[in-house]
Amino acid sequence: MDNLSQLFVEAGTLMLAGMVFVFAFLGILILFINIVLVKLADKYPDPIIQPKSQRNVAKSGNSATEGISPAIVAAISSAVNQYRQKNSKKK
Amino acid sequence: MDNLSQLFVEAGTLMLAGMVFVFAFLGILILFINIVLVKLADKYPDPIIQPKSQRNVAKSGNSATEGISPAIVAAISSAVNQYRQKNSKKK
Amino acid sequence: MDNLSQLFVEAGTLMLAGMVFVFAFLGILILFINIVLVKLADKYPDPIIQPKSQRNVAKSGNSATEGISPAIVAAISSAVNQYRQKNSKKK
Amino acid sequence: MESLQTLWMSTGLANFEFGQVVMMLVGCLLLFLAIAKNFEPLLLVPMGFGAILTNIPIAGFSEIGGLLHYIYYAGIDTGIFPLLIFMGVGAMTDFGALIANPKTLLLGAAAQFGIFATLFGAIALNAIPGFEFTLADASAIAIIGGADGPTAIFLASKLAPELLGAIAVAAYSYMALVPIIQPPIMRALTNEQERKIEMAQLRPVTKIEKVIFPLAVLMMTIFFLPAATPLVGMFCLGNLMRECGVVDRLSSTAQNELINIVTIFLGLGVGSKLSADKFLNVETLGILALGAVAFSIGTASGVLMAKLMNKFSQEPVNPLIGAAGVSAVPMAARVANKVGLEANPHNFLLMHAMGPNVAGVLGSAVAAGILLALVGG
Amino acid sequence: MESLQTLWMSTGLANFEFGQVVMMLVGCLLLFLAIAKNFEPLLLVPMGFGAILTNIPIAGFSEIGGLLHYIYYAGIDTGIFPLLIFMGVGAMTDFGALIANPKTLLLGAAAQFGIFATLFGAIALNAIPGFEFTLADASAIAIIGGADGPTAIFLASKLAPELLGAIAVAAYSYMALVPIIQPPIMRALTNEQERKIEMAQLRPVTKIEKVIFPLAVLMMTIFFLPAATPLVGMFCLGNLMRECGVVDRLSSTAQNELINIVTIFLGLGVGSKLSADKFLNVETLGILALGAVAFSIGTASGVLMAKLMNKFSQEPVNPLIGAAGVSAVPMAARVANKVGLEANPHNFLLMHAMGPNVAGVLGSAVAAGILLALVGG
Amino acid sequence: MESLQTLWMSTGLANFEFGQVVMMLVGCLLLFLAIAKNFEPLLLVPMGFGAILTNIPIAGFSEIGGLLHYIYYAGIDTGIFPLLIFMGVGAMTDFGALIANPKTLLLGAAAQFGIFATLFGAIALNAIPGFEFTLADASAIAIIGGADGPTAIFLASKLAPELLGAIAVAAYSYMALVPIIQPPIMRALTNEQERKIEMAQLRPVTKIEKVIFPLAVLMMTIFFLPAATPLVGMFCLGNLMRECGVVDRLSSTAQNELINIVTIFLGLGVGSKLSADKFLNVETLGILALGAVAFSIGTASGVLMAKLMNKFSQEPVNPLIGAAGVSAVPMAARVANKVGLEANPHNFLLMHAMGPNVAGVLGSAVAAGILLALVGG
Ligand code: NA
Ligand code: NA
Ligand code: NA
Repeated sequence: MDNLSQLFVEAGTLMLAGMVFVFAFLGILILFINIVLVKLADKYPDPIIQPKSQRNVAKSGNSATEGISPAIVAAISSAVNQYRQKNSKKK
Repeated sequence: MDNLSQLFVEAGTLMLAGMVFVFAFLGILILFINIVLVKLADKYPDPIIQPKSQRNVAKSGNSATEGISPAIVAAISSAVNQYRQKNSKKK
Repeated sequence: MDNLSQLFVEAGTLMLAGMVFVFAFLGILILFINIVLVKLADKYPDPIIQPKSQRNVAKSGNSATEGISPAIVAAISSAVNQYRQKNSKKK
Repeated sequence: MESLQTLWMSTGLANFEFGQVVMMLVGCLLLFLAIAKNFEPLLLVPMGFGAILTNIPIAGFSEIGGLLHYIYYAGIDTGIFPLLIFMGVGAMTDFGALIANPKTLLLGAAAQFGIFATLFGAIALNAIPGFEFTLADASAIAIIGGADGPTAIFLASKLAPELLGAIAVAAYSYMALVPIIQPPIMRALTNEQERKIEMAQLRPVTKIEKVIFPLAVLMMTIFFLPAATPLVGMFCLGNLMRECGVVDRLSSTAQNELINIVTIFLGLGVGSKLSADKFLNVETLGILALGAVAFSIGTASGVLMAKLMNKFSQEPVNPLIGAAGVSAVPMAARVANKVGLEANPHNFLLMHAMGPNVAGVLGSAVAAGILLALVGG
Repeated sequence: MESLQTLWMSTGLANFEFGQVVMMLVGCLLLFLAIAKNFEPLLLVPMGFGAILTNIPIAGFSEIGGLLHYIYYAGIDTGIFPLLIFMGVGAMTDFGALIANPKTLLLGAAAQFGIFATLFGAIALNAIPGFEFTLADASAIAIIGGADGPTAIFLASKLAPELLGAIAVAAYSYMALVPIIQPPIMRALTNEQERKIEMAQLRPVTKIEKVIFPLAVLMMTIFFLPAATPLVGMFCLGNLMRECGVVDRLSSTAQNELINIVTIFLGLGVGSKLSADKFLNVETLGILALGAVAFSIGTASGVLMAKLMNKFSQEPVNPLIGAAGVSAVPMAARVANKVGLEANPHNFLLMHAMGPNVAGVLGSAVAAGILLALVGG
Repeated sequence: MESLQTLWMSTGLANFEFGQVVMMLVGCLLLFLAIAKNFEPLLLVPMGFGAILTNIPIAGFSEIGGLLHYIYYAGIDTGIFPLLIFMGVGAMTDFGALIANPKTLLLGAAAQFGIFATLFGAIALNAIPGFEFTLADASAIAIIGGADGPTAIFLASKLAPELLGAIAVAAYSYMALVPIIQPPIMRALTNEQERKIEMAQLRPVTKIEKVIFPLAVLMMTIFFLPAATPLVGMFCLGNLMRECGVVDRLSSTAQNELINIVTIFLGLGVGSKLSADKFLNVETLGILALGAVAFSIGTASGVLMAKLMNKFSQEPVNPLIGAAGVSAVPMAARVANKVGLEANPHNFLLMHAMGPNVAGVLGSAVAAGILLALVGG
């Protein structure tokens, strides 16, 4: 049972040290964001006219997003063209 | 030549055992399908109004099928929108 | 310093042998192209009516190009159809 | 006839042991939960399947020369697969909500109390005869409270490989159960008024902040906790690839094809640890119980921390978002949003809950590093 | 001058052996068949290329430290590559037609007679001086009749690795030749009237059937033939991922990027076994001859079984679909469809032929398991 | 307290060595160049990150059991990763412009003088105390002049692994600097009149030429320089898969997912060689200086060769396209186009410069083979 109580002490120390460390670590990160990142954001703002929709698509985390664009665009243009031609014929 | 005839016997046994086993195995599978799966199909039918076209596409075994949809949809909507705008200007 | 001068000799030989070899190698390749490939091209010309646009897309070296086509096409047709329907309703 | 005898002796029926049958049923249960109940299917489908395969008599999937043996030793024993998954998760993570509201990091920190309290609880279980968890075992079990699959698998493979199967089962099961475990605790610890609190809109975050953030996290980890750098480093590499904007094709591969391939192998490899001798014992029951405790304590401490913050902060903080601090991205954030909507149909907490949610991922990676440094040494 | 001498001694021209030249020509022939004749190009292009690379003097592609050496020992000797391919094939396979018409499983069973008859034939070849096939060799050769590339490579790598190159060449060549080999046999064994038979439309198959089916196949394999579980298990894992509907991203990766990557490596690795000493001998001629026999017998027994079924079945069975039982998915099913259309332009047999076609995949995996269990032990 | 002491001793702060700090700054510099300056980001992002990870105290990324250790020894020490990259590059390369105007191969040959002159220069540096380059070291350094990343990494891993980090840094940095290094040299060696030269339109190239070309290159390499067949062979395999038209799914995977996955690992693995003891020495300075010399000489000899060709050729040759012979595909071709447009706004040299550009890839692979054969033996 002595062994168990020693384990308890170790577990307790670990709990204490662990929580203190986690809070300290993430706390410093808060300071870093509030002090450094905010200043950086002021100093280097995002360019105002950015290709927004494009960017959003690229960020969607979607599988083929980035790679396809040109192919999609090509495919779409051709599809739309075909549709336009078909349509114009009908009219 | 004794060795060869022994091999022949072994090969013959193997042929016999193999074909019996294959037929038995796939035969049991027939029974399983006819008895168990058919009952399961009755008990848990597919929901009637399922997003059919969607599902079919997802099953087509095609490379990018699943992953892209959102990106494609986004790209298409924007392409169609652009086309619509261009068109409306022309008119 | 003797060692260094020996290294110099080796490096010089390497330089000479290397450049001669590179020129010889790529030179033979020129001959091969001018003699063999050109003849092959005459003998086996590309079929005239090839599905050009299709082929070009497939060659664009783009990520999803090949795999998607059917899915894209399906998605586009459905999108264009929807757009057409929506449009026709509006009219 | 000899051939028939050989054939019979080479059937599974002639060689089954009871434990193998039970473990196959466990594998089937995991498949059922994944497919019919949508329990973290991306990992549980290959894992349940791996559990079935590894328990097939004669086939030797997990013996030298077997497929699962290669997968386990090449990818999990080395830690490579969980680290690659973590890189992919990093490439899928958007730290925007966290950077916009950095004090939510405290919520992610508080929720880690689920880990350390469970560590204590696992040691306490040793008082019951039949349990003999070492400190390393207890640490590997406690990390279930981190609600983060790859972190749990990575730590368990280092500290207690023989418990890996049970720990992974518990971690992924409870992650899937987050929508059931969390709401009662959240409601019990908050009143209607608190759940109705609306939060200020988040400021926009610039690109440079998002690029510097993963590097800053890595630097801090290097300075203070190098033992966590494999996990945090690969996570930050993925996030940097996502945000830097110049390697989009690498980022896309990391969060799609690469993570998919590795997920299949990781699931199979973890499943291969679900053998009867390692799973069918009282310790597994203890692990399952401790896992539930860990999730509950983590949820509760996140909510309580949020209540505390709400008292001292100028801007109002809805305590519900504290529950998202356990990570289980993005499920826990969605749960917070849903419980919030019940109290106030115009209150969308999802973006606010994403802050503590991704903070929880960092928090449990840090906690894993502490356990590795202090126990794993 | 010494340098020039060294340079000359490091050219291929100064080091060629006759066998290497011949094997490079074999590699070029494979490339020609793949590119100009469309012979199973996905495997034959990397395989033909691998054959060229492995026979380059001095370069040492297949010696320790060489690229092909690593590929072969990491992926083929271990069985990992064929198993991953099989998982991808499983993810590409739709068992709907089979479940809708389960008695077509008997056609897939009958066609395996091509395997076992060839096994007998390979032993018979030993009567000719120069041939000394062991039972293991004969089994590995016979599996060519299964018309299933990954199965053949897997079995050959276990039972007769030194014949792997010739067996893979024969298997893929004959699979590509299915449209040429099968029709005459099909026409010889059926009359016009039989070829015109129209079959009843297949019933729709529900999702739950498709999900349970791979699991049932796996369970039966576990019960009766654990030796086949590597092949059948990975195949069923792929199929389960496809059908369960909750891991579509894993299924998509398994049947696209992962199978593509592995196919490149598998082809190179198999090609590395096409060295002069292992390929340029009378045994290769025997293997090529036996392979043709195996395909023919398999086709014939499938057709004859279908004729038998047509006699006893209430619903009519077109005997042509029996030929699809050899697998070679989906080529053999298309051949059945085409020959059927010649006799009756309104008779579309494709869907009906898919049943025996995928049954043939299961059948030859089972046959491979039997051979592993009885011979490989 | 003991625990606190342990905790402190397990921080990075307590264990940093000066060299590690400097190397981390080097890693950060590489990330900065990649992200902010767009210096070959696909490789420099993972490489800079790898440089940071490998220098973390205690973490042991590059020691036995560490992630980077596995990556380096599995993928770079064996040569597998650069060869797979090269296969992908082959699948991305269009030899059309080269086949249409084959004499541009001479430009690709001339530019390799940058390699061999630098080899001489590296030996000359030995006259300065502190430098002790062996012939193998000098060869590995000289290949920087090839302006081809995978070739440089492959050769360095075989001839001078301890210099791999510095060589890769130099190679990729100068490749990124091509738009800055080349134009002054190009302008200095040509006059306005020469830069204005318009070139005849290229003839169309048929499919069969494109299919036969990679096979012909491989055959020539087999005949004359088997030591170059790993590089040239994998390159030609990729190109054949691209052009043959029957394995498009393999080609697509080779140039997308596979190359992306391998690029991440290659970058990390190369970065792991950026340790203080191997990088922070005078030799690295020498390598950086020699690399700049190599690029400059290569550019100059390409331009001069083009001037020579223009004198003797019937069709006019714009000397600017000679600079593209160093490879650095497609950057160098774009630079040639841009400098040409400055002199003549209607003169589009891009397609004409692609010929020497891809010829430069072949040329440096051949040069690497020569160095392997004569020095590596
Ligand atoms: Na967490
Ligand atoms: Na078959
Ligand atoms: Na070059």
